[in-house]
Amino acid sequence: MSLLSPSIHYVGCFSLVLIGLYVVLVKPNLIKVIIGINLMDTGVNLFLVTVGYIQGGTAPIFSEAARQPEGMVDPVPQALVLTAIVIGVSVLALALALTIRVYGHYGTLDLRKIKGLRW
Amino acid sequence: MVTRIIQLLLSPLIALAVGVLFLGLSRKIIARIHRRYGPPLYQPVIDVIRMMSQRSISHGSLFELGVVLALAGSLVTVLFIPLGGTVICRQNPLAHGVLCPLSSSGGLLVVMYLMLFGPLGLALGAGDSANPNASIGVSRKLLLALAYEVPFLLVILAVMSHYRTISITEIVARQQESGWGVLSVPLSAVAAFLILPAMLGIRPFDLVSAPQEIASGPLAEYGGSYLALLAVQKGVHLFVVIALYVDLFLGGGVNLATFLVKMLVVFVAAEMIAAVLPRIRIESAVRFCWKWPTALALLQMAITVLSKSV
Amino acid sequence: MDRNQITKWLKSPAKMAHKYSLHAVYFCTGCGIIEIPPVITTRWDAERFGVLPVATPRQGNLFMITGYVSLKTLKAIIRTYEQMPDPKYTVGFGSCPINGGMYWDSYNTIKHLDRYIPVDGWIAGCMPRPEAVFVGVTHLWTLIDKGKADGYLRYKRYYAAYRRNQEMLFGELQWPPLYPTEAEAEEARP
Amino acid sequence: MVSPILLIAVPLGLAFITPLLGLARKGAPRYVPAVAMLFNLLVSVSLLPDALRAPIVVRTAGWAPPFSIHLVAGPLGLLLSSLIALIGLLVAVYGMDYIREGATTRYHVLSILILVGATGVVLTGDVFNLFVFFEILCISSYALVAYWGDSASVEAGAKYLIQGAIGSSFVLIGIGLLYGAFGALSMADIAANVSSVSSFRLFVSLAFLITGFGVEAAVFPLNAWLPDAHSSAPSSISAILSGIAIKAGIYAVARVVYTIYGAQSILPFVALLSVATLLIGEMCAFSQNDIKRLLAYSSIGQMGLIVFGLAMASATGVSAALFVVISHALAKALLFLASGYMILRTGSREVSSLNGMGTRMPLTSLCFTVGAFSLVGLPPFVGFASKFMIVRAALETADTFFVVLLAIALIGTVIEGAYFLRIVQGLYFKPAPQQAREETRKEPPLSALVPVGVLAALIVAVGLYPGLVERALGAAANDLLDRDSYVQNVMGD
Amino acid sequence: MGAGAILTVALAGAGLSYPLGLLSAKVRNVFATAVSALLVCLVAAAYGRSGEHVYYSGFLGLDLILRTDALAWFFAITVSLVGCLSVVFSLRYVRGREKVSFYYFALLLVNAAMLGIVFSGDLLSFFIFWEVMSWAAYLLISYNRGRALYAGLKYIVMSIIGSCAMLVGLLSLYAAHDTLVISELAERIGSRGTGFLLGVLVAFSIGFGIKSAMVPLHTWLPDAHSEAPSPFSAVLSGILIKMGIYGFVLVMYALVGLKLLLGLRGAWVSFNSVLCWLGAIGILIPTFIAVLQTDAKRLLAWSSIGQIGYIILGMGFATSLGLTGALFHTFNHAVFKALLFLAVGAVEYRTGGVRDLNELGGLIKRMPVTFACALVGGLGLIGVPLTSGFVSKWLIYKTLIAEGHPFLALAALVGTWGAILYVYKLLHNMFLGQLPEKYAHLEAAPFTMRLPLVVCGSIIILFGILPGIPLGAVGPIVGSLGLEPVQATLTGFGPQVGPLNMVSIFAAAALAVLAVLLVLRASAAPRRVAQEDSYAAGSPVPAGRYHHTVRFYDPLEGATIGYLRDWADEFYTRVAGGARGGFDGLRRIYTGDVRNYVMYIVCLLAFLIFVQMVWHIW
Repeated sequence: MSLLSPSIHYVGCFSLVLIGLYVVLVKPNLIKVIIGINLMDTGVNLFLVTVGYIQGGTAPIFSEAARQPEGMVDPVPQALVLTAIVIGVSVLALALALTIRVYGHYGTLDLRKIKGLRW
Repeated sequence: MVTRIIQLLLSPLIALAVGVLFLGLSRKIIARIHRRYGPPLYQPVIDVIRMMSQRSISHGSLFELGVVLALAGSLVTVLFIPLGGTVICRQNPLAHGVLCPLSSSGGLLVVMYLMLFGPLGLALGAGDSANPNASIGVSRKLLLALAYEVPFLLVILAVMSHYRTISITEIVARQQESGWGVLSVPLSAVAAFLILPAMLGIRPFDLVSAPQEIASGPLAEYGGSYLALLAVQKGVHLFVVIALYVDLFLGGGVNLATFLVKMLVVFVAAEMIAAVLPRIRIESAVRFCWKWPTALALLQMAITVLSKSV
Repeated sequence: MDRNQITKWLKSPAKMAHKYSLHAVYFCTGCGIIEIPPVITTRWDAERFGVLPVATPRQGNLFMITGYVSLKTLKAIIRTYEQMPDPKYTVGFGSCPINGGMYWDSYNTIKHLDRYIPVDGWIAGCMPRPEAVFVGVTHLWTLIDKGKADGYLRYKRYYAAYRRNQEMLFGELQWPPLYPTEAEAEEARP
Repeated sequence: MVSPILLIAVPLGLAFITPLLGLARKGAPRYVPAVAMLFNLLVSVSLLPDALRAPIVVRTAGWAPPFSIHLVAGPLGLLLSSLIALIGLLVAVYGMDYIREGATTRYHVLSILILVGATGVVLTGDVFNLFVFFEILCISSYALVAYWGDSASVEAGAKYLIQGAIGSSFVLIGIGLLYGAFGALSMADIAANVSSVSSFRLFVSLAFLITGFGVEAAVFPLNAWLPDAHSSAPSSISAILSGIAIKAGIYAVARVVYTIYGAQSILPFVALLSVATLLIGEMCAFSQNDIKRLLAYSSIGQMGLIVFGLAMASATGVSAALFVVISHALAKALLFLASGYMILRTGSREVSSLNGMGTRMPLTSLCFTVGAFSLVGLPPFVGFASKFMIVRAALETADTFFVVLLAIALIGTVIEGAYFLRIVQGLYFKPAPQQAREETRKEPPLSALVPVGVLAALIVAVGLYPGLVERALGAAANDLLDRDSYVQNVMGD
Repeated sequence: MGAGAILTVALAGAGLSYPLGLLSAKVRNVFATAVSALLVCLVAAAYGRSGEHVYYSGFLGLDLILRTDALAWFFAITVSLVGCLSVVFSLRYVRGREKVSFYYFALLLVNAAMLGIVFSGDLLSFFIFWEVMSWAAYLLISYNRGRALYAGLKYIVMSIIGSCAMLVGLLSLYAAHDTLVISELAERIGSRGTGFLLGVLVAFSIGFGIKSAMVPLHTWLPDAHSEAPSPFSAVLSGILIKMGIYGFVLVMYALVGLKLLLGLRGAWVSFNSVLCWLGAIGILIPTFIAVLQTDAKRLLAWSSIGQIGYIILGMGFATSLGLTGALFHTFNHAVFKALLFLAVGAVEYRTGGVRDLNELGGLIKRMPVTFACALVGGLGLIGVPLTSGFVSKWLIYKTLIAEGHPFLALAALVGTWGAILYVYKLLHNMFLGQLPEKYAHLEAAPFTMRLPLVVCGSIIILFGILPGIPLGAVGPIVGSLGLEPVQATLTGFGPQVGPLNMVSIFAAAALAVLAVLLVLRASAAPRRVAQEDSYAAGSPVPAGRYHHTVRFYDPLEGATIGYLRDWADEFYTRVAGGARGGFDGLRRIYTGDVRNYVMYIVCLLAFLIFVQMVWHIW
């Protein structure tokens, strides 16, 4: 369960985060930025799940008496991820709603032009 | 006590007499140098009597008060200046023949401040006369005072630093013991002599009361008895300045007669220079005073301070 | 000084002092003033008689009007005269102040100065030489001695007349009367 | 004894029944926030004396701390929750009349949610729970910033949201890393084990958490959203954001750094950041022309001061910082609330439009002046006492580094004095703008005057008698600094 | 108990004056006057008392203490006296203006805070009262609006800088010695090194220097003094800047003590000598800048800086003569500067706010009492004998000469000549010369304005002739500060100090004046003439337009105006301007593009990790 163990999961989720970050940093379109944020969110959620995952583990349900807790994946991250997804969705919804209003006011989604507030 | 009262009366009277005499003398000297016959020596007395008999005008009470202040101030100053005599007992110079009634009430600093009364009184009175010529004259007077006061203060400070005292009687006594100030602080003596005409208000520094440009400046509106008193004040002021010079640099006088002789010498020397010089402008006067006399006095003061601290 | 002088001094010092301390206001109206510099400088040295030029009328007691008097100048002359403290003596210098001189037919020149201010003496000539000035001064001395140089007293006594003359020439004067005129005096008397 | 959980549960419940109340009676929702916050205030204050003796630990679902989600109502938590409830109550009273247009019911719901979020943040003992409450706080504030719906507020909301979302992601990554390392979410549990893991891996999680929470705490250079959001929100919300929300952020950062990691050695670095924050905040505020933006930048400056105090890692330093938290919350809430009606009156946010307010709204202006003086740190107002404590703490460290930083920080105070006192001059001594000359004296409604007046009175009272909060401050500072007893208290039995 | 009662009365008076003003203007005026007069009485009654008592225990863990002793009493009587006079003067001055209640509130608050400062027994309450004084004064300086706003802002900003320095200084002392009570600190102060002590003293000096307008920290003063309402200018110049002097005396002598203070010297300079030279520069340059001013109050303001130079010069020498002179001059300057500001205020009040020296003139005819008092004040400022200013200046000169510093003495004496120039310019341009036609029917100043002037003038003359009265109060202070008190007699000094006998000078002067007056009486009575009857080469004088004021000292101005600029102010202004530009540029980091903001966040994260990798900060 070492953090930097050569695990494809970690590479995958962190690349998602980085791609999201790249989009946020580079793309001037507000929608694309929101997509980037969402990509980051997804990456982070994946990461959380991965943290609790055990290769070849089973669901943490004591359905059979023989099952030992050691073989189960950690259930807590999954609970966390559920919460995080809910939060992410609400942020996304709010973001999109705001995007519509921004478009209504500025007639554009180009972040280079949405600079009413600065300095 | 009686000596004291006599002294109190005597020294202003001497100052009055000698001052007025000096005024006449100055006119006579200048006339002779100009190859004129000149007025009689007592001409200022006639002038004063004539002016006293004229009915003067007044612009207000300060106009009158200014004159009183000026003359009274000059007369009081005389009381602080030793006019000859030897000090026998340092603690009580009064009892032993120094003609200086108020030697115990101050010192050089008081004299310097009292010498203010003359110009200040005249300035206030002239200011009240509401004449712009007078105002210009006062402005010049104060500036000239500032100009000569810088070297003069340096001179006085050098003398005070040299003798480590602010009492004039003490300074005079020390000179009579150990040689005149003109020898121990020579550069200061020269500097003081250079600014003497400015302090006396004679040529080339008579720009304050320049009759031809600003209608005699502060005196423009003065006539009659006030002008008479101002003429007397001028004489007393003359006396004070020259007496101070004699006290500071020429060792005062062993008695009144030697003192007056020394004064006469200094005065005639200053007048002879004045007689051959034209009037200079105020800027030039300020520049002159802040150049040579100041440099000399500064040099002397530096020497004094260094030699005392070593 | 002879004994005579001393008794005079003792008797009336003011009068004597006035005699020997004639501080003059030279009113340089015209060419007359050209003769004054020699008078007061080395060549003739008026100072030995106590005659000295002064800067303002407040300080003097001798008023010399040197040259023709135009209308405009007269105003200044009257003003200056009134500013001098009493006692004071006026001397007309040269022929112009006396009767207009060579400007006798000018529309703008005063022919009779003494109609407007009192004049104690005249020095005739066009120009009078410096010697004439000294003659004038010595004459003034005798007048003072005798008490006849009383122009300032006449001015006071007949001020109403003088003022009227002045006003005839200039109309309303810009300065208030020096002495109470008759009208005012009557007003003051209830 | 009431359970601290009610501090969260009751307002949360009230928040959700508010729309229903709105259906029943049209005017009802606007009273709900006030009721909720009054309840919170009473409960927190009544709990405070107990908490000063020992922290109250509340376990949910009957599990012992490492496994359950639990609340730790220590002195610090309850002190802050009292402050939150106090400011919340006053703002709620203010909001009754101030919010007239728009979706008022939703405003009131969201305003409760912000406060609940903040209360949760300061009371929770669980890292993920901290995150969740944090998100409640953030999301409701995104929405409230955009409340007016004009271009500025919508833009500010969107920008705030983007930065906040990035911050949340970072926090989540940090939590993930922590969980990966310790397999636990309880702060006390992690704190107990923190030295057992190699330092670099931990540091990465620390960095993520600091950065993530730092966005809300407005530490330089994470504070770009703040001036936009604070200036565009309704003034009541600005007061909450400035008075409470960023304090919650700073609380989170402090908890993470002190309690979880015990990372005292990075504090000099934080101190540098804090002084940079302070200077940049004050400098930007100095050249501002928009009153609310100016106040927002000034908040950044004050945050710098708070972080500076915290970074000293001494009991006096931390209690000084907490004192600044209190004084700034009071003063800044006062300033935003007072300026709210002034802006409404003039219709302009230009600083110059406040000119001559002293005659048009004398009481409001007086309170504004009190707030401004307090922020500048003039006695006898509370700002003086707090600044005095900061300076005393910095000098007591006897560390040249902190003394030099203090000198720089005091430059910030000077700049602050310059711009605030310029505004005060404008209030009283500059002529009103032309169109407002004829206006007569008219104060805002009572619902605004009362909170503003109460805040001003508190500023003077605490300034004159700092003993009111001093004892709680010491205990709270201890709560933050003393990891061992924190762990012991939570894990204890 | 005395100090507590005084402060209670002062603070309650300030607090009550505002609500009373809302009720009735007349009640408020009577109340304010009564309170300030009561304060004078209370302070006077506290003469000779000494003691300390705690009035507030546990403010931030510290006890606040009130202390009464000779030093405190001396400053307190100065404060309450000038404060009372300015309140009386204000009665007419502010009548009918806006925010009068506020004005009285702030004025009384400033006075109360100053009393608090002098009665403080510990540095924390000292600082608290100091700050209250600062902001109350800031509100009052801004009272006149217009340019006053700039002046007020400049004042308060510099004041905050000074307070910050002071705060650092006093809390360093606290950190080192764990107490802020002055008497306790004085015992423990020696336990740290001289470097620490010097640092603390410098920090305090910045604070006190700014408040007392010591060169080069004076730049707020000319603006503030000239723009404040005149009664408050009197307070500002008379007593508020003296609080800086009080602070200096307190910290240098009462706290640090003479022995340690004199130990603060390097190879070339010592703390004292730096202070002295700053004082000398402060005499010379501001005095001549004052000569060039055309605004009456600005002229007086610059003159205040110059006079503060004298006080600092006297105080810096740490000799009993110098300290006596400095303390006495503090009192004197309070009185005559208050007088002059109030006189200018009276003129300003009657002429409708004119204080441009080129537009006034001849007012002696309309306001003779005001002029006479201003003349006395001006003479005192110059230090003419028979005014109290002479004695204090004489003491200071005497110190300089006795200590062998002729160059400092030169600065002081030349400064006096500069004082003559500006005092005469002030008096002449306002009161003498031709009366302009528009002021021909001006009324004399009202009674409540003349009364303070006359009181001040009488004090100056009285203490000038009998300097022993105030010196009797100064003596114990000097004694309590570890120096030998100067042996003063009622009329001056005995031979051991250097003979000075003011009564004999007075008698001589009176006799001389009498004699001259007799001579004048013997001659013919003068004839009064109108101002138009003036020599102008025979031309009639245009009424009131014949007054020489513009560029009164033209040659001096031409020669010196290039050098006599306020370098310090220019420097500060430039720094402030640069800082503004810098701040404005700095704002640009908030570009408005949210992607940049995200970049900042990411950068911080990356930077944190980078720092850890390179330096292992944790």
